[in-house]
Amino acid sequence: MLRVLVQAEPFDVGGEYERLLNGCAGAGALANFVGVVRSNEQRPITALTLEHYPGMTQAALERIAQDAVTRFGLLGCSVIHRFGTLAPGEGIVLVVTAASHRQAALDGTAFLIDWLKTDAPFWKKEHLANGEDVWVEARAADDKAAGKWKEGPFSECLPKIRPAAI
Amino acid sequence: MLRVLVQAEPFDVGGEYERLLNGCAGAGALANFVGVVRSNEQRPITALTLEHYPGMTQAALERIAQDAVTRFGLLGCSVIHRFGTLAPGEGIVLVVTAASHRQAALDGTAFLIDWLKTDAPFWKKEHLANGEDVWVEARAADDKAAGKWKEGPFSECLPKIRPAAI
Amino acid sequence: MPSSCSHLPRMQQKPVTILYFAWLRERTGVAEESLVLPDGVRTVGGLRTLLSARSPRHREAFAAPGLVRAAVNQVFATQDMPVAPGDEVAFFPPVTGG
Amino acid sequence: MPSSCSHLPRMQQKPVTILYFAWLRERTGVAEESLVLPDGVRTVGGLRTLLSARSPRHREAFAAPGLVRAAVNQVFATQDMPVAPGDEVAFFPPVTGG
Repeated sequence: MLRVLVQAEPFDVGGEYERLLNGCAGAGALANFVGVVRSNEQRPITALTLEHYPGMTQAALERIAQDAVTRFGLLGCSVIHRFGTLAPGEGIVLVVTAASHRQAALDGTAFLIDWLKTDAPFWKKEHLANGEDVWVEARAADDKAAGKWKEGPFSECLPKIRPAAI
Repeated sequence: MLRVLVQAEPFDVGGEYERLLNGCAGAGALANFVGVVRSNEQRPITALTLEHYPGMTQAALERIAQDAVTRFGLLGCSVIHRFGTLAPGEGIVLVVTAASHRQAALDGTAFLIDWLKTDAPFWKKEHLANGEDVWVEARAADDKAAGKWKEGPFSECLPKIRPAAI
Repeated sequence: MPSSCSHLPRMQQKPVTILYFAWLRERTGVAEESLVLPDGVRTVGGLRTLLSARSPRHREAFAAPGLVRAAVNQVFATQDMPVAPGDEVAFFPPVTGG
Repeated sequence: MPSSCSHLPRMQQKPVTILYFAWLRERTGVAEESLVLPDGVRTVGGLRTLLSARSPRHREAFAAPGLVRAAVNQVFATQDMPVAPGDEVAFFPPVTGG
Protein backbone atom coordinates (compact mmCIF):
# COMPACT_ATOMS: atom_id res chain seq x y z
CA MET A 1 0.00 0.00 0.00
CA LEU A 2 1.29 3.40 -1.04
CA ARG A 3 -0.35 6.60 0.16
CA VAL A 4 1.01 10.01 -0.80
CA LEU A 5 -0.80 13.23 0.01
CA VAL A 6 0.13 16.89 -0.32
CA GLN A 7 -2.48 18.85 1.55
CA ALA A 8 -3.25 21.96 3.58
CA GLU A 9 -5.31 20.05 6.16
CA PRO A 10 -3.88 18.50 9.34
CA PHE A 11 -3.22 14.76 9.35
CA ASP A 12 -4.33 12.22 11.94
CA VAL A 13 -1.33 10.29 13.27
CA GLY A 14 -3.40 7.52 14.87
CA GLY A 15 -5.74 7.23 11.88
CA GLU A 16 -2.83 6.93 9.44
CA TYR A 17 -1.25 4.22 11.61
CA GLU A 18 -4.50 2.22 11.52
CA ARG A 19 -4.93 2.75 7.81
CA LEU A 20 -1.46 1.52 6.91
CA LEU A 21 -1.68 -1.42 9.33
CA ASN A 22 -5.00 -2.48 7.80
CA GLY A 23 -3.60 -2.11 4.29
CA CYS A 24 -0.49 -4.24 4.93
CA ALA A 25 -1.34 -7.85 5.75
CA GLY A 26 1.48 -9.63 7.56
CA ALA A 27 3.04 -6.47 8.97
CA GLY A 28 4.99 -6.95 12.20
CA ALA A 29 6.55 -3.51 12.49
CA LEU A 30 5.32 0.00 11.84
CA ALA A 31 7.48 3.07 12.30
CA ASN A 32 6.64 6.69 11.82
CA PHE A 33 8.11 10.14 11.91
CA VAL A 34 6.32 13.44 12.41
CA GLY A 35 8.00 16.78 11.78
CA VAL A 36 6.41 19.43 13.97
CA VAL A 37 6.43 23.24 13.83
CA ARG A 38 8.96 24.09 16.50
CA SER A 39 9.00 27.17 18.66
CA ASN A 40 11.22 27.66 21.64
CA GLU A 41 12.16 30.34 24.10
CA GLN A 42 15.39 31.17 22.30
CA ARG A 43 13.54 31.73 19.03
CA PRO A 44 9.80 32.03 19.49
CA ILE A 45 7.72 31.89 16.33
CA THR A 46 4.03 32.53 15.86
CA ALA A 47 3.60 30.45 12.70
CA LEU A 48 5.34 28.71 9.83
CA THR A 49 4.33 28.98 6.18
CA LEU A 50 5.17 26.21 3.73
CA GLU A 51 5.29 27.04 0.05
CA HIS A 52 5.61 24.25 -2.50
CA TYR A 53 5.80 23.60 -6.22
CA PRO A 54 2.41 22.03 -6.86
CA GLY A 55 3.17 20.60 -10.29
CA MET A 56 6.22 18.77 -8.99
CA THR A 57 5.48 17.77 -5.40
CA GLN A 58 3.00 14.94 -5.76
CA ALA A 59 4.93 13.12 -8.47
CA ALA A 60 8.26 13.54 -6.66
CA LEU A 61 6.81 12.16 -3.42
CA GLU A 62 5.23 9.22 -5.20
CA ARG A 63 8.55 8.34 -6.83
CA ILE A 64 10.44 8.37 -3.55
CA ALA A 65 7.73 6.45 -1.70
CA GLN A 66 7.89 3.74 -4.36
CA ASP A 67 11.67 3.79 -4.16
CA ALA A 68 11.57 3.30 -0.36
CA VAL A 69 9.24 0.32 -0.73
CA THR A 70 11.60 -1.31 -3.23
CA ARG A 71 14.83 -0.53 -1.39
CA PHE A 72 13.77 -1.71 2.05
CA GLY A 73 11.21 -4.34 1.10
CA LEU A 74 8.44 -2.42 2.83
CA LEU A 75 4.90 -3.74 2.80
CA GLY A 76 3.74 -0.16 2.39
CA CYS A 77 4.28 3.44 3.35
CA SER A 78 2.38 6.69 3.74
CA VAL A 79 3.81 10.14 3.18
CA ILE A 80 1.75 13.23 3.94
CA HIS A 81 3.26 16.69 3.56
CA ARG A 82 1.32 19.81 4.39
CA PHE A 83 1.56 23.28 2.90
CA GLY A 84 0.15 26.64 3.98
CA THR A 85 0.40 28.37 7.35
CA LEU A 86 0.79 26.21 10.46
CA ALA A 87 0.94 27.04 14.17
CA PRO A 88 3.65 25.78 16.58
CA GLY A 89 3.00 22.17 17.56
CA GLU A 90 1.19 21.33 14.32
CA GLY A 91 2.48 18.42 12.26
CA ILE A 92 4.20 19.42 8.99
CA VAL A 93 5.07 16.03 7.57
CA LEU A 94 4.15 12.44 8.42
CA VAL A 95 5.97 9.33 7.26
CA VAL A 96 4.67 5.88 8.21
CA THR A 97 6.22 2.61 7.08
CA ALA A 98 5.11 -0.99 7.49
CA ALA A 99 7.34 -4.03 7.18
CA SER A 100 7.63 -7.61 8.34
CA HIS A 101 10.52 -6.74 10.67
CA ARG A 102 11.62 -3.65 12.49
CA GLN A 103 14.87 -2.78 10.71
CA ALA A 104 13.18 -2.23 7.36
CA ALA A 105 10.48 -0.06 8.94
CA LEU A 106 13.02 2.05 10.84
CA ASP A 107 15.40 2.41 7.87
CA GLY A 108 12.56 3.20 5.48
CA THR A 109 11.32 5.96 7.77
CA ALA A 110 14.78 7.51 8.15
CA PHE A 111 15.38 7.31 4.39
CA LEU A 112 12.10 9.02 3.57
CA ILE A 113 12.48 11.87 6.01
CA ASP A 114 16.11 12.45 4.99
CA TRP A 115 15.00 12.61 1.37
CA LEU A 116 12.08 14.91 2.09
CA LYS A 117 14.42 17.35 3.84
CA THR A 118 16.71 17.72 0.84
CA ASP A 119 14.80 16.84 -2.31
CA ALA A 120 11.10 17.66 -1.89
CA PRO A 121 10.17 21.06 -3.38
CA PHE A 122 8.98 22.79 -0.21
CA TRP A 123 10.20 26.02 1.34
CA LYS A 124 9.61 27.12 4.91
CA LYS A 125 9.15 30.67 6.12
CA GLU A 126 9.14 31.36 9.83
CA HIS A 127 6.98 34.13 11.24
CA LEU A 128 8.98 35.20 14.28
CA ALA A 129 7.34 36.51 17.42
CA ASN A 130 9.20 39.80 16.92
CA GLY A 131 7.33 40.39 13.64
CA GLU A 132 10.09 39.36 11.24
CA ASP A 133 9.45 36.84 8.47
CA VAL A 134 12.47 34.68 7.68
CA TRP A 135 12.96 32.02 5.01
CA VAL A 136 14.52 28.97 6.60
CA GLU A 137 17.94 28.17 5.18
CA ALA A 138 18.86 24.69 4.00
CA ARG A 139 21.23 22.88 6.34
CA ALA A 140 24.39 21.22 5.08
CA ALA A 141 23.73 18.48 7.65
CA ASP A 142 20.55 17.56 5.79
CA ASP A 143 22.42 17.11 2.52
CA LYS A 144 24.88 14.88 4.35
CA ALA A 145 22.08 12.78 5.89
CA ALA A 146 20.40 12.29 2.52
CA GLY A 147 23.77 11.56 0.91
CA LYS A 148 24.39 8.54 3.11
CA TRP A 149 21.62 6.65 1.31
CA LYS A 150 23.52 7.06 -1.95
CA GLU A 151 26.28 4.77 -0.82
CA GLY A 152 25.90 1.05 -0.56
CA PRO A 153 24.34 -1.59 -2.76
CA PHE A 154 21.30 0.36 -3.82
CA SER A 155 22.92 3.58 -5.00
CA GLU A 156 22.09 2.74 -8.60
CA CYS A 157 18.38 2.79 -7.71
CA LEU A 158 18.36 6.52 -7.04
CA PRO A 159 15.46 7.94 -8.96
CA LYS A 160 17.00 11.19 -10.15
CA ILE A 161 19.85 13.62 -10.03
CA ARG A 162 20.20 16.07 -7.17
CA PRO A 163 19.94 19.75 -8.08
CA ALA A 164 23.27 21.50 -8.27
CA ALA A 165 23.64 25.17 -7.51
CA ILE A 166 23.61 27.20 -10.71
CA MET B 1 8.56 13.72 29.94
CA LEU B 2 9.02 10.03 30.63
CA ARG B 3 6.11 7.60 30.39
CA VAL B 4 6.61 3.87 30.95
CA LEU B 5 3.72 1.43 31.13
CA VAL B 6 3.53 -2.35 31.32
CA GLN B 7 -0.08 -3.28 30.75
CA ALA B 8 -2.51 -5.85 29.40
CA GLU B 9 -4.70 -3.24 27.71
CA PRO B 10 -4.23 -2.02 24.13
CA PHE B 11 -2.51 1.32 23.62
CA ASP B 12 -3.66 4.24 21.50
CA VAL B 13 -0.99 5.24 18.98
CA GLY B 14 -2.55 8.59 18.13
CA GLY B 15 -3.30 9.41 21.76
CA GLU B 16 0.25 8.63 22.85
CA TYR B 17 1.62 10.85 20.06
CA GLU B 18 -0.53 13.75 21.28
CA ARG B 19 0.39 13.14 24.89
CA LEU B 20 4.12 13.17 24.30
CA LEU B 21 3.90 16.17 21.96
CA ASN B 22 1.96 18.12 24.58
CA GLY B 23 4.44 17.08 27.27
CA CYS B 24 7.54 18.19 25.34
CA ALA B 25 7.60 21.94 24.69
CA GLY B 26 9.90 22.85 21.81
CA ALA B 27 9.72 19.46 20.11
CA GLY B 28 10.30 19.53 16.36
CA ALA B 29 10.45 15.80 15.70
CA LEU B 30 8.54 12.82 17.01
CA ALA B 31 9.27 9.27 15.94
CA ASN B 32 7.60 6.07 16.94
CA PHE B 33 7.76 2.34 16.52
CA VAL B 34 4.99 -0.21 16.99
CA GLY B 35 5.64 -3.93 17.13
CA VAL B 36 2.57 -5.81 15.91
CA VAL B 37 1.46 -9.45 16.29
CA ARG B 38 2.35 -10.86 12.90
CA SER B 39 0.58 -13.65 11.12
CA ASN B 40 1.19 -14.61 7.53
CA GLU B 41 0.23 -17.32 5.08
CA GLN B 42 3.49 -19.19 5.56
CA ARG B 43 2.98 -19.36 9.31
CA PRO B 44 -0.54 -18.45 10.38
CA ILE B 45 -1.07 -17.87 14.08
CA THR B 46 -4.29 -17.38 15.99
CA ALA B 47 -2.79 -15.46 18.92
CA LEU B 48 0.39 -14.53 20.76
CA THR B 49 0.85 -14.70 24.53
CA LEU B 50 3.40 -12.50 26.26
CA GLU B 51 4.70 -13.54 29.65
CA HIS B 52 6.83 -11.15 31.66
CA TYR B 53 8.67 -10.81 34.96
CA PRO B 54 6.45 -8.33 36.78
CA GLY B 55 8.91 -7.43 39.52
CA MET B 56 11.61 -6.56 37.01
CA THR B 57 9.87 -5.16 33.93
CA GLN B 58 8.74 -1.73 35.05
CA ALA B 59 12.04 -0.77 36.66
CA ALA B 60 14.08 -2.10 33.73
CA LEU B 61 11.99 -0.14 31.23
CA GLU B 62 12.23 3.03 33.28
CA ARG B 63 16.01 2.71 33.42
CA ILE B 64 16.38 2.30 29.69
CA ALA B 65 13.89 5.10 28.91
CA GLN B 66 15.93 7.44 31.10
CA ASP B 67 19.12 6.22 29.45
CA ALA B 68 17.68 6.96 25.98
CA VAL B 69 16.74 10.49 27.03
CA THR B 70 20.28 11.12 28.30
CA ARG B 71 22.12 9.51 25.39
CA PHE B 72 20.21 11.15 22.57
CA GLY B 73 19.18 14.39 24.26
CA LEU B 74 15.52 13.55 23.89
CA LEU B 75 12.87 15.92 25.22
CA GLY B 76 10.91 12.85 26.30
CA CYS B 77 9.87 9.33 25.43
CA SER B 78 7.06 6.88 26.03
CA VAL B 79 7.44 3.12 26.21
CA ILE B 80 4.39 0.89 26.54
CA HIS B 81 4.78 -2.89 26.52
CA ARG B 82 1.80 -5.19 26.73
CA PHE B 83 1.51 -8.66 28.23
CA GLY B 84 -1.18 -11.34 28.02
CA THR B 85 -2.81 -12.84 24.94
CA LEU B 86 -3.02 -10.71 21.79
CA ALA B 87 -4.61 -11.30 18.38
CA PRO B 88 -2.81 -10.81 15.03
CA GLY B 89 -2.63 -7.11 14.14
CA GLU B 90 -2.67 -5.97 17.76
CA GLY B 91 0.16 -3.73 18.94
CA ILE B 92 2.62 -5.41 21.34
CA VAL B 93 4.97 -2.57 22.08
CA LEU B 94 4.97 1.16 21.43
CA VAL B 95 7.97 3.48 21.57
CA VAL B 96 7.56 7.22 20.99
CA THR B 97 10.37 9.74 21.20
CA ALA B 98 10.36 13.54 21.02
CA ALA B 99 13.37 15.70 20.22
CA SER B 100 14.30 19.08 18.82
CA HIS B 101 15.61 17.51 15.61
CA ARG B 102 14.87 14.33 13.70
CA GLN B 103 18.12 12.39 14.13
CA ALA B 104 17.79 12.18 17.90
CA ALA B 105 14.16 11.08 17.66
CA LEU B 106 14.96 8.39 15.05
CA ASP B 107 18.05 7.13 16.87
CA GLY B 108 16.29 7.11 20.23
CA THR B 109 13.46 5.03 18.80
CA ALA B 110 15.81 2.50 17.20
CA PHE B 111 17.86 2.27 20.39
CA LEU B 112 14.81 1.63 22.55
CA ILE B 113 13.29 -1.05 20.35
CA ASP B 114 16.66 -2.79 19.90
CA TRP B 115 17.07 -2.82 23.67
CA LEU B 116 13.52 -4.05 24.30
CA LYS B 117 14.12 -6.97 21.94
CA THR B 118 17.15 -8.22 23.82
CA ASP B 119 17.00 -6.98 27.40
CA ALA B 120 13.40 -6.59 28.52
CA PRO B 121 12.13 -9.61 30.49
CA PHE B 122 9.32 -10.67 28.15
CA TRP B 123 8.76 -14.03 26.48
CA LYS B 124 6.51 -14.68 23.50
CA LYS B 125 4.55 -17.83 22.81
CA GLU B 126 2.87 -18.25 19.45
CA HIS B 127 -0.42 -20.11 19.19
CA LEU B 128 -0.20 -21.56 15.69
CA ALA B 129 -3.26 -22.10 13.55
CA ASN B 130 -2.45 -25.83 13.51
CA GLY B 131 -2.98 -25.98 17.28
CA GLU B 132 0.68 -26.03 18.33
CA ASP B 133 1.97 -23.61 20.97
CA VAL B 134 5.56 -22.55 20.35
CA TRP B 135 7.87 -20.36 22.44
CA VAL B 136 9.54 -17.83 20.15
CA GLU B 137 13.31 -18.23 20.07
CA ALA B 138 15.63 -15.28 20.54
CA ARG B 139 17.33 -14.16 17.35
CA ALA B 140 21.06 -13.64 17.15
CA ALA B 141 20.32 -10.67 14.86
CA ASP B 142 18.59 -8.96 17.78
CA ASP B 143 21.64 -9.30 20.00
CA LYS B 144 23.73 -7.82 17.21
CA ALA B 145 21.36 -4.89 16.75
CA ALA B 146 21.38 -4.12 20.47
CA GLY B 147 25.15 -4.57 20.57
CA LYS B 148 25.78 -1.75 18.11
CA TRP B 149 24.67 0.79 20.71
CA LYS B 150 27.49 -0.36 22.96
CA GLU B 151 30.13 1.06 20.66
CA GLY B 152 30.86 4.71 20.33
CA PRO B 153 31.18 7.57 22.75
CA PHE B 154 28.34 6.59 25.05
CA SER B 155 29.22 2.99 25.72
CA GLU B 156 30.21 3.80 29.29
CA CYS B 157 26.63 4.95 29.96
CA LEU B 158 25.17 1.47 29.57
CA PRO B 159 22.96 0.90 32.57
CA LYS B 160 23.75 -2.72 33.28
CA ILE B 161 25.43 -5.89 32.21
CA ARG B 162 23.85 -8.14 29.64
CA PRO B 163 22.83 -11.59 30.84
CA ALA B 164 25.25 -14.27 29.82
CA ALA B 165 24.14 -17.83 29.27
CA ILE B 166 24.73 -19.90 32.36
CA MET C 1 6.67 23.82 -48.09
CA PRO C 2 6.76 22.27 -44.58
CA SER C 3 9.08 23.87 -42.02
CA SER C 4 10.50 22.22 -38.93
CA CYS C 5 9.76 23.66 -35.48
CA SER C 6 13.15 25.32 -35.11
CA HIS C 7 12.58 27.31 -38.27
CA LEU C 8 9.26 28.81 -37.16
CA PRO C 9 9.32 32.58 -36.70
CA ARG C 10 9.80 33.49 -33.04
CA MET C 11 6.22 34.70 -32.71
CA GLN C 12 4.94 31.19 -33.41
CA GLN C 13 7.36 29.35 -31.09
CA LYS C 14 5.84 28.02 -27.92
CA PRO C 15 7.00 30.18 -25.01
CA VAL C 16 8.89 28.87 -21.98
CA THR C 17 7.02 29.13 -18.67
CA ILE C 18 9.13 30.47 -15.82
CA LEU C 19 8.19 29.86 -12.15
CA TYR C 20 9.77 31.39 -9.05
CA PHE C 21 9.45 30.09 -5.50
CA ALA C 22 10.21 31.32 -1.99
CA TRP C 23 12.48 34.35 -1.80
CA LEU C 24 13.09 34.32 -5.56
CA ARG C 25 9.37 34.84 -6.05
CA GLU C 26 9.32 37.60 -3.45
CA ARG C 27 12.38 39.41 -4.79
CA THR C 28 11.46 39.25 -8.47
CA GLY C 29 7.89 40.14 -7.54
CA VAL C 30 6.76 37.48 -10.03
CA ALA C 31 5.38 33.98 -9.41
CA GLU C 32 5.09 33.03 -13.07
CA GLU C 33 5.97 34.57 -16.42
CA SER C 34 6.62 33.34 -19.92
CA LEU C 35 8.93 34.28 -22.75
CA VAL C 36 9.94 33.04 -26.15
CA LEU C 37 13.51 31.78 -26.06
CA PRO C 38 15.77 34.04 -28.13
CA ASP C 39 18.34 32.43 -30.41
CA GLY C 40 21.35 31.32 -28.46
CA VAL C 41 19.58 30.66 -25.15
CA ARG C 42 19.31 26.91 -24.88
CA THR C 43 20.34 25.99 -21.32
CA VAL C 44 19.16 26.64 -17.76
CA GLY C 45 22.25 28.77 -17.16
CA GLY C 46 21.65 30.78 -20.32
CA LEU C 47 18.04 31.37 -19.32
CA ARG C 48 19.11 32.54 -15.89
CA THR C 49 21.46 35.14 -17.43
CA LEU C 50 18.66 36.30 -19.71
CA LEU C 51 16.18 36.61 -16.85
CA SER C 52 18.65 38.51 -14.68
CA ALA C 53 18.54 41.32 -17.25
CA ARG C 54 14.74 41.41 -17.42
CA SER C 55 14.22 44.02 -14.68
CA PRO C 56 16.10 45.58 -11.77
CA ARG C 57 14.19 43.30 -9.40
CA HIS C 58 15.14 40.24 -11.42
CA ARG C 59 18.77 41.31 -11.38
CA GLU C 60 18.68 41.89 -7.66
CA ALA C 61 16.95 38.56 -6.99
CA PHE C 62 19.43 36.48 -8.97
CA ALA C 63 22.38 38.42 -7.52
CA ALA C 64 21.27 37.94 -3.91
CA PRO C 65 23.47 35.84 -1.66
CA GLY C 66 22.30 32.25 -1.42
CA LEU C 67 22.18 29.42 -3.89
CA VAL C 68 19.65 29.30 -6.69
CA ARG C 69 18.50 25.95 -7.94
CA ALA C 70 16.30 24.99 -10.86
CA ALA C 71 13.98 22.38 -12.29
CA VAL C 72 13.04 21.77 -15.92
CA ASN C 73 9.64 20.20 -16.44
CA GLN C 74 9.38 19.35 -12.72
CA VAL C 75 12.75 17.58 -12.55
CA PHE C 76 15.75 19.11 -10.75
CA ALA C 77 18.24 20.43 -13.29
CA THR C 78 21.81 21.73 -13.42
CA GLN C 79 22.80 24.86 -15.32
CA ASP C 80 24.11 23.01 -18.35
CA MET C 81 20.81 21.24 -18.98
CA PRO C 82 18.88 22.12 -22.14
CA VAL C 83 15.76 24.27 -22.22
CA ALA C 84 13.43 23.99 -25.21
CA PRO C 85 10.28 25.85 -26.33
CA GLY C 86 7.27 24.81 -24.27
CA ASP C 87 9.34 23.80 -21.22
CA GLU C 88 8.44 24.78 -17.67
CA VAL C 89 11.52 26.08 -15.86
CA ALA C 90 11.45 26.84 -12.13
CA PHE C 91 14.00 28.79 -10.06
CA PHE C 92 14.12 28.50 -6.28
CA PRO C 93 16.43 28.39 -3.26
CA PRO C 94 17.58 25.03 -1.82
CA VAL C 95 14.51 23.21 -0.52
CA THR C 96 13.68 23.17 3.20
CA GLY C 97 10.73 20.77 3.50
CA GLY C 98 10.27 17.83 5.76
CA MET D 1 26.98 -13.04 72.84
CA PRO D 2 25.82 -11.58 69.50
CA SER D 3 26.14 -13.74 66.39
CA SER D 4 26.44 -12.45 62.81
CA CYS D 5 23.86 -13.43 60.20
CA SER D 6 26.08 -16.08 58.61
CA HIS D 7 26.22 -17.96 61.89
CA LEU D 8 22.47 -18.29 62.30
CA PRO D 9 21.17 -21.88 62.22
CA ARG D 10 19.86 -22.74 58.74
CA MET D 11 16.23 -22.80 59.93
CA GLN D 12 16.45 -19.12 60.82
CA GLN D 13 18.16 -18.04 57.56
CA LYS D 14 15.96 -16.19 55.15
CA PRO D 15 15.14 -18.44 52.19
CA VAL D 16 15.96 -17.63 48.58
CA THR D 17 12.95 -17.12 46.31
CA ILE D 18 13.26 -18.88 42.95
CA LEU D 19 11.17 -17.82 39.93
CA TYR D 20 10.84 -19.58 36.58
CA PHE D 21 9.55 -18.05 33.34
CA ALA D 22 8.44 -19.25 29.90
CA TRP D 23 9.42 -22.82 29.06
CA LEU D 24 11.44 -23.17 32.25
CA ARG D 25 8.25 -22.55 34.21
CA GLU D 26 6.33 -25.00 32.03
CA ARG D 27 8.96 -27.75 32.20
CA THR D 28 9.67 -27.51 35.92
CA GLY D 29 5.92 -27.21 36.56
CA VAL D 30 6.75 -24.48 39.08
CA ALA D 31 6.37 -20.71 38.80
CA GLU D 32 7.87 -19.90 42.20
CA GLU D 33 9.49 -21.84 45.03
CA SER D 34 11.80 -21.05 47.90
CA LEU D 35 14.65 -22.80 49.65
CA VAL D 36 17.25 -22.11 52.28
CA LEU D 37 20.70 -22.01 50.70
CA PRO D 38 22.82 -24.95 51.86
CA ASP D 39 26.42 -24.34 52.82
CA GLY D 40 28.61 -24.08 49.78
CA VAL D 41 25.97 -22.76 47.39
CA ARG D 42 26.77 -19.12 47.01
CA THR D 43 26.50 -18.37 43.25
CA VAL D 44 23.88 -18.45 40.52
CA GLY D 45 25.65 -21.38 38.89
CA GLY D 46 25.77 -23.28 42.19
CA LEU D 47 22.09 -22.66 42.73
CA ARG D 48 21.31 -23.93 39.25
CA THR D 49 23.15 -27.17 39.93
CA LEU D 50 21.28 -27.57 43.20
CA LEU D 51 17.90 -26.92 41.56
CA SER D 52 18.60 -29.38 38.73
CA ALA D 53 18.66 -32.16 41.33
CA ARG D 54 15.42 -31.08 43.01
CA SER D 55 13.08 -33.25 40.88
CA PRO D 56 13.09 -35.14 37.59
CA ARG D 57 11.19 -32.25 36.00
CA HIS D 58 13.73 -29.74 37.26
CA ARG D 59 16.55 -31.88 35.88
CA GLU D 60 14.81 -32.19 32.54
CA ALA D 61 14.05 -28.46 32.37
CA PHE D 62 17.62 -27.37 33.07
CA ALA D 63 19.01 -30.02 30.71
CA ALA D 64 16.76 -29.01 27.80
CA PRO D 65 18.41 -27.59 24.73
CA GLY D 66 18.39 -23.81 24.70
CA LEU D 67 20.13 -21.22 26.80
CA VAL D 68 19.09 -20.51 30.35
CA ARG D 69 19.62 -17.04 31.73
CA ALA D 70 19.17 -15.63 35.20
CA ALA D 71 18.53 -12.51 37.24
CA VAL D 72 19.35 -11.85 40.89
CA ASN D 73 17.08 -9.35 42.60
CA GLN D 74 15.64 -8.28 39.22
CA VAL D 75 19.02 -7.61 37.62
CA PHE D 76 20.45 -9.87 34.90
CA ALA D 77 23.22 -12.03 36.35
CA THR D 78 25.95 -14.36 35.16
CA GLN D 79 26.62 -17.75 36.72
CA ASP D 80 29.52 -16.56 38.86
CA MET D 81 27.45 -13.89 40.58
CA PRO D 82 26.76 -14.28 44.30
CA VAL D 83 23.44 -15.37 45.77
CA ALA D 84 22.68 -14.57 49.42
CA PRO D 85 19.85 -15.42 51.81
CA GLY D 86 16.73 -13.40 51.02
CA ASP D 87 17.61 -12.92 47.35
CA GLU D 88 15.13 -13.38 44.52
CA VAL D 89 16.67 -15.46 41.75
CA ALA D 90 14.91 -15.96 38.41
CA PHE D 91 15.70 -18.47 35.65
CA PHE D 92 14.40 -18.03 32.10
CA PRO D 93 15.24 -18.48 28.42
CA PRO D 94 16.70 -15.57 26.43
CA VAL D 95 14.10 -12.82 26.29
CA THR D 96 11.93 -12.28 23.21
CA GLY D 97 10.00 -9.11 23.94
CA GLY D 98 9.62 -6.00 21.83
